[in-house]
Amino acid sequence: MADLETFRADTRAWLEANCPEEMRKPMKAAGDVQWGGRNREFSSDEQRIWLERMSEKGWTVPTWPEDCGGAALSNAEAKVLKQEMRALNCRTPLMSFGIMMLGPVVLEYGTEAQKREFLPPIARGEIRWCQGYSEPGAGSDLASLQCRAARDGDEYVVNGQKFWTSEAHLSDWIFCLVRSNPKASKHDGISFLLIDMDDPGVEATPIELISGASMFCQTFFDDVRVPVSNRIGDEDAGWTIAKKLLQHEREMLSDPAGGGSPTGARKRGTLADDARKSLGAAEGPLPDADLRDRIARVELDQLCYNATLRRSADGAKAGRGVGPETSMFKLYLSELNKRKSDLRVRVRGVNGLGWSGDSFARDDLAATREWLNSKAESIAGGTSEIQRNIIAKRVLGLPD
Amino acid sequence: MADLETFRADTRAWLEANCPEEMRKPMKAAGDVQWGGRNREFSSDEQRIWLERMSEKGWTVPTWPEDCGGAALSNAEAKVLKQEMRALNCRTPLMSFGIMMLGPVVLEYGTEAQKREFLPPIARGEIRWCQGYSEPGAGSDLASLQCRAARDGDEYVVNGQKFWTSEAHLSDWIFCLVRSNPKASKHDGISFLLIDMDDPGVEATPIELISGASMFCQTFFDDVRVPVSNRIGDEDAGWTIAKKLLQHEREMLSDPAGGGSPTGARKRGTLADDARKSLGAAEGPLPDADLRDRIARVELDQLCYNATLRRSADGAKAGRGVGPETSMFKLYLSELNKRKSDLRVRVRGVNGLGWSGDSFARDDLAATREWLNSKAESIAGGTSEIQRNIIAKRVLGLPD
Amino acid sequence: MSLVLTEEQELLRDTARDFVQENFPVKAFRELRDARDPDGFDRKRWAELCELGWAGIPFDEAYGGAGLGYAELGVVLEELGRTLAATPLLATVALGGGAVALAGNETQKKEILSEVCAGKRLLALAFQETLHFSPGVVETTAVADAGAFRLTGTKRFVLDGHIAHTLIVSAKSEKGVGLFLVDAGAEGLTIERTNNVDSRNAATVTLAGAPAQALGDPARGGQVLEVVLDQGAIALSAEMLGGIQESFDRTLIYLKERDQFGAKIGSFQALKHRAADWFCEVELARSIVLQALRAVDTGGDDVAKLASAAKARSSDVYLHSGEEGVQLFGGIGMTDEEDIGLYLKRARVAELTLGDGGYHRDRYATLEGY
Amino acid sequence: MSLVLTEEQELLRDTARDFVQENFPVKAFRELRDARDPDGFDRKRWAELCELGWAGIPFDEAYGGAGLGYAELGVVLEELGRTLAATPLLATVALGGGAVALAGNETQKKEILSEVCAGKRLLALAFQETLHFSPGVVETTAVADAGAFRLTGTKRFVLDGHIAHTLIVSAKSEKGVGLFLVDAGAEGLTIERTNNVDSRNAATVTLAGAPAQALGDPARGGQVLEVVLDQGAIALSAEMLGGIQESFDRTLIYLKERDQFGAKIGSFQALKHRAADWFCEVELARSIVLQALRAVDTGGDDVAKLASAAKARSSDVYLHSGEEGVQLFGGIGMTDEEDIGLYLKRARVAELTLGDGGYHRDRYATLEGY
Repeated sequence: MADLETFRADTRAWLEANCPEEMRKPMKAAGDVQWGGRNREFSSDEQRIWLERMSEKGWTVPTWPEDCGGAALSNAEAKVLKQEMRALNCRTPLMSFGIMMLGPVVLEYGTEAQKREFLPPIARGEIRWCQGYSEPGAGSDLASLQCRAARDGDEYVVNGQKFWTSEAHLSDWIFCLVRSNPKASKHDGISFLLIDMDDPGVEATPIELISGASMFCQTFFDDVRVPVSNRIGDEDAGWTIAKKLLQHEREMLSDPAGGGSPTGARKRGTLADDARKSLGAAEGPLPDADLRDRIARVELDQLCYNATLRRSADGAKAGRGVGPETSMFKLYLSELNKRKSDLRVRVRGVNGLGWSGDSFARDDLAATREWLNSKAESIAGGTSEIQRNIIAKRVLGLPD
Repeated sequence: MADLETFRADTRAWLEANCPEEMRKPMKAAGDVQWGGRNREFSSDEQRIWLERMSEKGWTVPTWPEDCGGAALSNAEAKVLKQEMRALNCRTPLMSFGIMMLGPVVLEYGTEAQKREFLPPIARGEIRWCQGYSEPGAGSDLASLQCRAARDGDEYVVNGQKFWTSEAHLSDWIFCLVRSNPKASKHDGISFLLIDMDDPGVEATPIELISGASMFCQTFFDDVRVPVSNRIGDEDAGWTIAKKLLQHEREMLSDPAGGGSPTGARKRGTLADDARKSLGAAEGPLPDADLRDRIARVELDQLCYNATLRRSADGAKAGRGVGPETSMFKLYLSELNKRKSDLRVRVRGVNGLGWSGDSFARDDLAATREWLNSKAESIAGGTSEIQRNIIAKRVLGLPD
Repeated sequence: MSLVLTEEQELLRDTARDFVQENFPVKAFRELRDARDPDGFDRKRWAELCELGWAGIPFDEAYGGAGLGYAELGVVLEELGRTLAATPLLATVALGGGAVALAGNETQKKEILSEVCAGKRLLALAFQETLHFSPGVVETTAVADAGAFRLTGTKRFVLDGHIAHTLIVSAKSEKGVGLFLVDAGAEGLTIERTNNVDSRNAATVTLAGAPAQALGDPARGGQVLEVVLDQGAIALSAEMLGGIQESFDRTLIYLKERDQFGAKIGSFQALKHRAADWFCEVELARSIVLQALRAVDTGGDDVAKLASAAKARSSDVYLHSGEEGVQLFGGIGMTDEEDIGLYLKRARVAELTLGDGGYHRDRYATLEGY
Repeated sequence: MSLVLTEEQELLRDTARDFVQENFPVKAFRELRDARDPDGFDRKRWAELCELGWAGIPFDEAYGGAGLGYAELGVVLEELGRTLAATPLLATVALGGGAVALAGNETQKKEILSEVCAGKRLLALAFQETLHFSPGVVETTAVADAGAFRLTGTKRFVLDGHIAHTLIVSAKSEKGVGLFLVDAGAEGLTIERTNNVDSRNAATVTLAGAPAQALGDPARGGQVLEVVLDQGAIALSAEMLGGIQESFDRTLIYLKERDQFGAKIGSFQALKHRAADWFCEVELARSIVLQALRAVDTGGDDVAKLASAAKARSSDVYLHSGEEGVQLFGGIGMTDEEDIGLYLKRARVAELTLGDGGYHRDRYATLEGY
């Protein structure tokens, strides 16, 4: 414990000395989040300096081994680092799928050579990764994926397409689930490959969403040659890795503090404030009883959800596992966030109906877009239907 | 049409001459409904006379053939009779499962001898029938019934038990689905038998319900010998009859004017009136916004349901069939009636919580009991889950 | 009046369906949207629609109308709703035309309705001032000025406001709330189109002493407005019914086509049960909308209640249909390329137009006296 | 405070579960009910329960209490709720005892709480006057009379009213709303037991100039009452949580056992999905109840909000659990012989006791200032 306190003091001192003033202010625009990559741009010098200093220290991925770009911190130390960064309002220097998703997989399943090849560039923000799991015909039933990787000596020849590859058009590499053995049963013929998107035959086309945003792509592979050394884990054993990743993704999506839920994370006026404003109502009970009840329901649901999260965290502290209850969090939060986003539109009256143009305030337009985006919460990362299946089977033990 | 008008005039004249004054007043107690049977009792002389006159005329079962106790009226004439009875507020002289359920089956599937044996006593109210379909292990999956009828020469030997035999303890005969061939597939080994409940080995025990009522029995058969001539339809072909009966029952249960839905039929103060009274509220919007919204929802649902019934009737008039949409009516109405019964309790506040005793008004106690009884609406006659299955398959054509 | 279509109405429906599928497919709506068309509707196709006489369906033959009723207008609107067709029919015929027919004097009716029936004049009803539907609030003023009036105030969410030739504006004069005709080119009038999420036309209208004529009796506008808004809500519900039915039908097809886990997803019982419940809702919506349309024609005193019943129902069921549709289409449903999301967007705007479910349940309770 | 049980609390839960399953099984509750027991509870078993110290859980050791808190009281109430045990714990300890602990002067606390802890005195809180929970309405009057008071008025739905030795009655005196002690044998006091659908004890209490002592300061009763009712709602929610969990668990077992169509009905996906959603609701109810119980102990200023959150949740989820339970048990669930219906009945009464979901959502909104 004494060591930890020393570490805390040192950390704070270092952060105070090294985190630029600008990097301690709240982010203002989407560009203030640094995702790294070959073509990365910095919104300011301070952003660049901050990333350089942190990655040099190994603190973009503090728990990773030093030869992988990390600082080999213990979990306790990493937590202290997080706390101290929060205390000083330091921005996260680097966000990425490489850190959140691929890194843990390479650390668990990769060879030493793969770790040293792929992890340091992630830690330094030099390579930006995206994920390639779903396909047009393989959504909820992910294991039915068809993207083919035919073995040809020391290489795989990849043909097929991936759907929902997030920000693929901005990414450098993609980690993919591919079918390496079409004869095996559907779960047993999948491998996990890393593919450079600059390779000939890879093409990413943005998908326009109902909200107008295009953060996802459809990515096509046409005779793309991938060295066998870019496979993580054994051939045909990719499904194990996939399950791990999906579980991990569910956890991310069910944590309102995490990156998964923009709805939960973004801070704005409360629903009641917005309703009062748009109703032009004075103090006292809101004059629209239906709206008032909807707000109370959503707020009470959120309160109960937060209590459940806290109870789960307290349970973990007390040494009780979390396990497949993650599906409960994912299910409940995504349905709740949808209702919340709906309500955020509803409280604005006709100002919540805007799509574009100066006649609407920025906040109003954002609410509309977010409402549409929120519909994906119960689809991405395993639909609500899949979560209910998982709860019924794994938590409640109901028979097949 | 001229004939029909003559018939109408004659009918009215006859009803005016023959329907006792007393039988044109609204019923006051449950005993005012005459169910017939060997041990029938009449609540008044008028009730007896009315039944005698109507059955002599063949008008307890107006469309049945004359040698079956009916008057061989056409459907149009029967409708006129109904209208004229309603116009004079004449009570229904006889209600029974014999008329509503068994009669149509015997008319369609019975031999001439069976028709002449079983139907006239039904028409005269001399024999009261109950139904024996479900069993403790065969509810939604009715075809899995186990009550065994083993052929022994000209007789069947029946062993087993039936559940939900309505008013079996007050009935004389029971019509039963029994398993006549245990080796056939489950739908192909069922026969439809008529059994005299006075026969040795038949015993009916009332089942107490959560509402405290006991209108259903558990009926046991212990080596009961039933002549083969009491079988309606072919041996092992009873499932066809069962399906017909179930469809018929669903229709009855989905018609609020029919006997199926006590909730819909009984007339009382409106929900809003009851709420206003129990809230002690003056005119204007009810001060309990939640209650007010619940009432409006239920009333609007009822309005939409009624419109749908009307549309269906108009469709039938225009020559368009009804078919499996019956399941929609059954499903929606039973769920709606449950909500309505719930609300009827809710509007009373703590006066809706009574079970017995003088501290509660009769209406209040009735509301509580009815609330509990209403829970059966989505179970009896095919659960809501079964109705949804039927709609999905037969109406929407969704695959198995 | 029967709640099923008569033979004539069936014929109208078949004609309408063919015409709409041919001339106003969803594809056409997408093209308008993607081209950021300044009109927001297709003038050529609108003219063809008017040639079929649709703009005159509920109006007297004396004004060039068809002398039919809302039952028939509903048939046409439902078909237009199925393909999300963006036409001025609701604003010009049900709202604007309805107001003129109910409030206008003979001269006004003759002049305006004849041109509406002929497809030569577009109308817009500018009544809403608050962000939430609250038609009783009228702050816009009408000051008498040499036999005419001058109007000052701001109206929001005026459907088809920027394409109308004539605006019908509610305003308060000394005599109470009245309806007033304002020419689209009038001085002191500013019309700003708003780009809504359903890509239909609406506008914010600002009046700064704009010259106006009273539409009929300037003291009776409040009463007329209530009736017009009820008729409008019923007409809109008919359009919404088309969208409800179409989004249900499309999702049902998808459930029968989409394979996952080696089976059609429509074979999964949990989805079957949801589809069954949804089906019930669609059928109930259809029944109440048909009843409400007929009530307008028979002029019963239950129009207001039925208007609230129909609009509350169609608002809730349409939104549910959009949401279930997107959810059951899964990831595909989130893409702009798939049409189902367009129904969700239209459902949202249609819900808030002329009062949402909460508003109409509250109003129904009030009308019922509780 | 952690939202999971401490080791001591787990020990208490295990002991409580054993004791309750042994002494207060559902069967015992049925026997009381079927015998139309005039007390409506089992005095012998209540005495045994008190010997375990449960009646003194939240009270100071100075009065013979255990000096524990609501977290512990909740543990015990949850176990009692699982078997529908009819005990005076809620009325005597949480409501009556809570009022004495908060409002009483030292003498009163010493006298009453000591007897409560020892299981020698039963209390009832007589506050409700309206049919719908509306604790602000106090029409009962308290007139000063020679150092004491005389009370006149009618109180409804007084939990355990007919078995209480001492009633704590809210009434309006010159000084405002106060709480008053009335002896069960007092002149002018009529107590009529009501037979409720859940077969628990409640009574209508009529006071016609009944003699009474002020409980503490007769001017502070209104404030104290609000706090007591919040604590009571939280305690009741804990009991309801037991019923929620038990009805869920029992239904889950039934889903795994019942065969229809050649399969366990729990294998049908539509029922699986409903069970999954229901499970979420149970877990959320548990979380908020645990948080609310702990808030009473830490004395935070969020007790009122959490009380409303917990009671609204448990009211809705318990009723849902009773309804889903009966529906999924099917015909069997409709019979009195099967226990699941008893949970439905208890859910109904518990829902309306101390305010239902609608009341507490409204109150939460008010507390949040909207």
